[in-house]
Amino acid sequence: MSVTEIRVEGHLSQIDDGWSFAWLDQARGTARLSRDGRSQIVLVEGSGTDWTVTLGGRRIAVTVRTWRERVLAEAEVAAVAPGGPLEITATLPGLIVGVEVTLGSEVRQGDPLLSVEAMKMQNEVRAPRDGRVTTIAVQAGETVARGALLLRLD
Amino acid sequence: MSVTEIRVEGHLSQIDDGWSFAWLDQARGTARLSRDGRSQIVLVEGSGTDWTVTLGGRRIAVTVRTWRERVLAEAEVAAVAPGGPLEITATLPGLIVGVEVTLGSEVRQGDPLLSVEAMKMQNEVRAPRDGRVTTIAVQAGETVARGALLLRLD
Amino acid sequence: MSAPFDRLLIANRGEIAVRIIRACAELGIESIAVYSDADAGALHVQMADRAERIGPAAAAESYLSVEAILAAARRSGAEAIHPGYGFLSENAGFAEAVEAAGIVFVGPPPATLAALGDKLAARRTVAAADVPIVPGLLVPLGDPTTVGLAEVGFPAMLKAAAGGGGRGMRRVDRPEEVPAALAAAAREARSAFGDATVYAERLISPARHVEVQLLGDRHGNLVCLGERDCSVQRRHQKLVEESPAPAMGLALRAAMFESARRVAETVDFSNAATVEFLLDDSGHHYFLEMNTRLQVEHGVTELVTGLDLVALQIRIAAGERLPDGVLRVEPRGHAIEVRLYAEDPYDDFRPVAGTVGAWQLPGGPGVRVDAGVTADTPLPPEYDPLLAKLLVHGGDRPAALARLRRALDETLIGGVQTDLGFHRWLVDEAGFAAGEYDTSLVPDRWRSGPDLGPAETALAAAAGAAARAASGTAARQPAVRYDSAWGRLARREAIDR
Amino acid sequence: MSAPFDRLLIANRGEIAVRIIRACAELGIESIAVYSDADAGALHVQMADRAERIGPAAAAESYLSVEAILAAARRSGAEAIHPGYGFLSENAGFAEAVEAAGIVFVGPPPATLAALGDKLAARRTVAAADVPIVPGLLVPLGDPTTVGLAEVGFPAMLKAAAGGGGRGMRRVDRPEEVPAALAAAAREARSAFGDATVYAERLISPARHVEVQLLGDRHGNLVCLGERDCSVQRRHQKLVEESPAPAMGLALRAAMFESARRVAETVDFSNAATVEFLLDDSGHHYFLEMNTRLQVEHGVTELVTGLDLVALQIRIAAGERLPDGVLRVEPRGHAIEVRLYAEDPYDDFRPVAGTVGAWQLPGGPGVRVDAGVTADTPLPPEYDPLLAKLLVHGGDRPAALARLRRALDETLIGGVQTDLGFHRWLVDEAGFAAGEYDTSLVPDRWRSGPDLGPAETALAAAAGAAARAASGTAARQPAVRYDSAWGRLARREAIDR
Repeated sequence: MSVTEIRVEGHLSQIDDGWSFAWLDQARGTARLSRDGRSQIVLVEGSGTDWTVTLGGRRIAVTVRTWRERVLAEAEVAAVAPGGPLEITATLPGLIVGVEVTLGSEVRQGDPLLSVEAMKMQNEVRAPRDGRVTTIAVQAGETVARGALLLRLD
Repeated sequence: MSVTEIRVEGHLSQIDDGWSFAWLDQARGTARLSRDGRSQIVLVEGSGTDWTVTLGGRRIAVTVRTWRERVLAEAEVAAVAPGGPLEITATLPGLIVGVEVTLGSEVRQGDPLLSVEAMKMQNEVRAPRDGRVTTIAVQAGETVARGALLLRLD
Repeated sequence: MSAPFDRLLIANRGEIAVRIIRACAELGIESIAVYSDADAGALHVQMADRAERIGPAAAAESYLSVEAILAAARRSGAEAIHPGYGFLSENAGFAEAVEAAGIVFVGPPPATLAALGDKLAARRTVAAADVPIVPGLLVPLGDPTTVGLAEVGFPAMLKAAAGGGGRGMRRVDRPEEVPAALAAAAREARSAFGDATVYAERLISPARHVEVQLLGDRHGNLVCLGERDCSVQRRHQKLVEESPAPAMGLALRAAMFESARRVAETVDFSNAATVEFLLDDSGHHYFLEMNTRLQVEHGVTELVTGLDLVALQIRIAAGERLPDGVLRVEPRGHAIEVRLYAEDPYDDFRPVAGTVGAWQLPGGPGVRVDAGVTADTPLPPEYDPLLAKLLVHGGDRPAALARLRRALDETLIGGVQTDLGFHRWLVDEAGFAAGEYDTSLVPDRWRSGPDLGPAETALAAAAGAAARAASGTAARQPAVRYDSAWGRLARREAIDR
Repeated sequence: MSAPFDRLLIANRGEIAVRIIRACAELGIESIAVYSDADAGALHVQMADRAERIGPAAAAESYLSVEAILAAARRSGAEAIHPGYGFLSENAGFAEAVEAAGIVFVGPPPATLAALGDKLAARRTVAAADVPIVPGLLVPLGDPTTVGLAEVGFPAMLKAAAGGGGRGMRRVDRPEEVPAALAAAAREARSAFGDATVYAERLISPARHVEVQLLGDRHGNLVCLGERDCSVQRRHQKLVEESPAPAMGLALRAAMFESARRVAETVDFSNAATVEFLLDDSGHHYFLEMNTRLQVEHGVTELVTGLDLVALQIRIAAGERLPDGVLRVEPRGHAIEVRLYAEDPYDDFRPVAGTVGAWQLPGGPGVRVDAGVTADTPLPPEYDPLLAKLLVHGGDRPAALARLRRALDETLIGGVQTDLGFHRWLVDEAGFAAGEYDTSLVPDRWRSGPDLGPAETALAAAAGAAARAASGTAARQPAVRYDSAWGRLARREAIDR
């Protein structure tokens, strides 16, 4: 399974190298997590995209989404958003590596708008709904912070 | 499920009235067995006909078979037995309530031979294989011990 | 030795019911549990020899129903009733009804419960016996309030006369806060205890909360089994207790023990009780109240004395004398208890509902766990969220603390948020580790706990991602290894075993 | 107090490895576990801070491999090695190799291990120090055997000079049995210890097996931490231990302690060791051997003294002095240990293989469990089948016995046959309950245990039948009720919760 986005308590996170994980009692969520010959017992409960990791007695919400699940979740948010102009913002901090549309283009839901390299992965930002590009706020080679405006659809 | 035969460590047994049973952790076999408001935790491991009940640290083999399973198991034993004369013995102590065959009858596998009432249940003893009745050792109204010779097939 | 009773009913639930069931088993007494509909599958019901249903989930109709409990006792032929703590344990009317039914009440005499249940009357009696009380009123706070409160001074604590457990209490810092605080305290007191009487004490701050354990038989023997420091509190309710109290001099200890004995002598005392004091920073102690029942934290005293307080309570109730070994016992080592609650310490210790998942307890030397739940136990929202008490015993306070840290690290509780993380923080908190703390520790030093650190975040991310990758795999089968940073493929490989 | 070492490697497995890991955690020492391929998922590997693989399942290539363990110690940077018991714990060559590698060996000096490892040499040394030894030979049993054995008399015990753990032992009742028994003992001794030397002792019968715990630092302090009765044995191996030993007079105890000290003074002793004696029915004691390591049953002494023997071993190895509190400790109460083995007590205590299923341990006051396994742990056939030790502490022997009974009743172990049922029988066995027993208890009074009784049969039948009827149902959902006798339909109904 290719994991594209991990959020810990809602904040984007990344995984360091070299972790090894094995269930001890999967039904109750106990597992052994090791790195560099050191291991610890952790409690991991949940399924699908939503997990709760208990560390030192603290329950920590972890969301694990594939690219597809993330797009679907974002599309869902966009779908329920009211009509009118829509701002596309950066969901991760990253480097703009490509802009696929020009000012005034008509796009369909799912069309690629931009390519962003973040956390060593190149991600495509796709149109969450049909619309017309009314603003392009970035250009290739530019670094953007999380939440930065990328472009607007009408 | 209708249970017809229970053996504890190979010996026929019966169940007293009024037991109540509920799993606590079925995966690991812990359960609560109650009667008359008193309950105790027991460990019951197994599946199908073969169970191990642990009481006070002692593992006890319990076989729980339906009528059908018992007949099949006995037929299986008979099937692997070598040819020649076959002795039919009482598998439970009981009362002979009927003899369905006469000396010299030719019977087919599965034909009823005798009716025995045991543990408040009336059970039919059926022919484990084809054959001719060469001995009838009991008559209706007679009480027999476990293992007693009932009849012989040739 | 023959059993003190044949059958004993436990008018309680949770860990304390389990504790009493264990004492009964060791004494050769048949134990009768009671349960509400919410508790039919509870651990105390599983462990008792018999169990009697006493009503629906609401405590008022089950664990607080004198009639239901007496009916269960009659049905089961119980010769004695142990009330545990909370619920009806300090209810003089219940104790009277039990004795009127010809059943032994395991606790002090009903009149003693009545005398000490009225905290305001107890203040007057105790003050008359020359025991220092927290400065303040000896009469209810009336109208106008300013007359009484001028003497008390500010800041002050308003307290319910019938109170206990931190309910019906309000801090007031300025005269203008009094009317609203008084109304709130009275309202809470009426709702919790059916009695709106409120009085006022001066706020002692900083203060340590230290209590003395008493045990007396019906033959005039009284023994003081040492003290417990209970200053780690949230909402005026205890989270951690230890004995001996850190940094308490011999003179102060002797003075407190003498005060505790004098308090007991103001009433017809037998069985177990605890005298609670506040200690100010000049080493003065002030009587707070006397609890006429077993405390939650009695195990701390059991660890340092080697005694079984519950067994002794039952023997005393059966009329036995306290043996010499009990009257002359000397404490040994240091014991600490932490209460494991289904509460969110990162959100103001808000109680949480749910079902316990994984339940792995610590073991090995010097560790004791008194639990009321196990894996997969649902937590009924009607009752106190105490899951278990984790107690440790060590040669001295540093050894006990090290053992507590180790035991907390071995404990895994799934399904619900607990206060385990608070306790783990506490062990390494500089003031607590040094024994220098008072009742301000939780509000001032913990507040809502530290933020999630980068190491925990990284670990949580790795565990969550790996769990998802391994969620289709059977337990103990393959391990998932991340050889690459976030975003790459997770490979599965057999672990070398 | 600063940690005695930064990193310590545990050259053992199972419960004793877990015990030492816990001591390290409490001392602030990083623990390094070692494991064979059969133990990659074992509890001690999970609990340690780090783990190093040392070889395949066969003990000779892993836990008994000096090279593999030293390599693991070097890789992990261990400053000290604790050998536990068994395996290499009394191997002088190993201790020497450890010290030669610049690593601290947690135990007596290598020369002391060597001196006491030869049981025959130890008999000579100890006899010379005026300590009573079991009457018998001081030289190997040679050919012709009749010369030596005539002095010893019959019945006699043939024993391996390099022996321990009941191996290489044979009882001989008549001269004509000697040649075969000697051959068998020598063969077993060669196979187990690589040394076929056998000697003979008079058989003391009836005999109690009582041992004295010693602890000494490297500064000349030696303390005797009381005795343990270990007479409940099968195959000359212990099943149950208790302290104090029942019905032992003050004079005998003092004489044994004096003998134990004298034994220790024959060598350069430090760290922990145990001097084993036989007691005959006239109150005489006879030196058997001195074990220069932690005993399985050390927890019994920890419970009555309140000390942490493993922590003290590590501190002594780091050169610390025994504090006054240890040198002057007085035992309190009574402690009993029962060993939970994967063995079938109904079939001559035959070890059994398999995987642990359910694993429910007792809790509450006065109960300690040191476990090496947990639910779902596979039991490698290569090693000792000890699963856990259940220890109890009570105010006196009857209280400890009652607690043990209660704790055993709370224990549930699935998947494999254990000796739990033997221990449960033992608690109520009249002689054991009265403290009147000796090494003949298991062979004479238990044999292969009582037959299955009618109540157990009925319960097993009901549980089996009900389990089958309920085997399709989800846990905690419906209950199955038998309202009728055997043969009728089992009805399923919701339980009232």
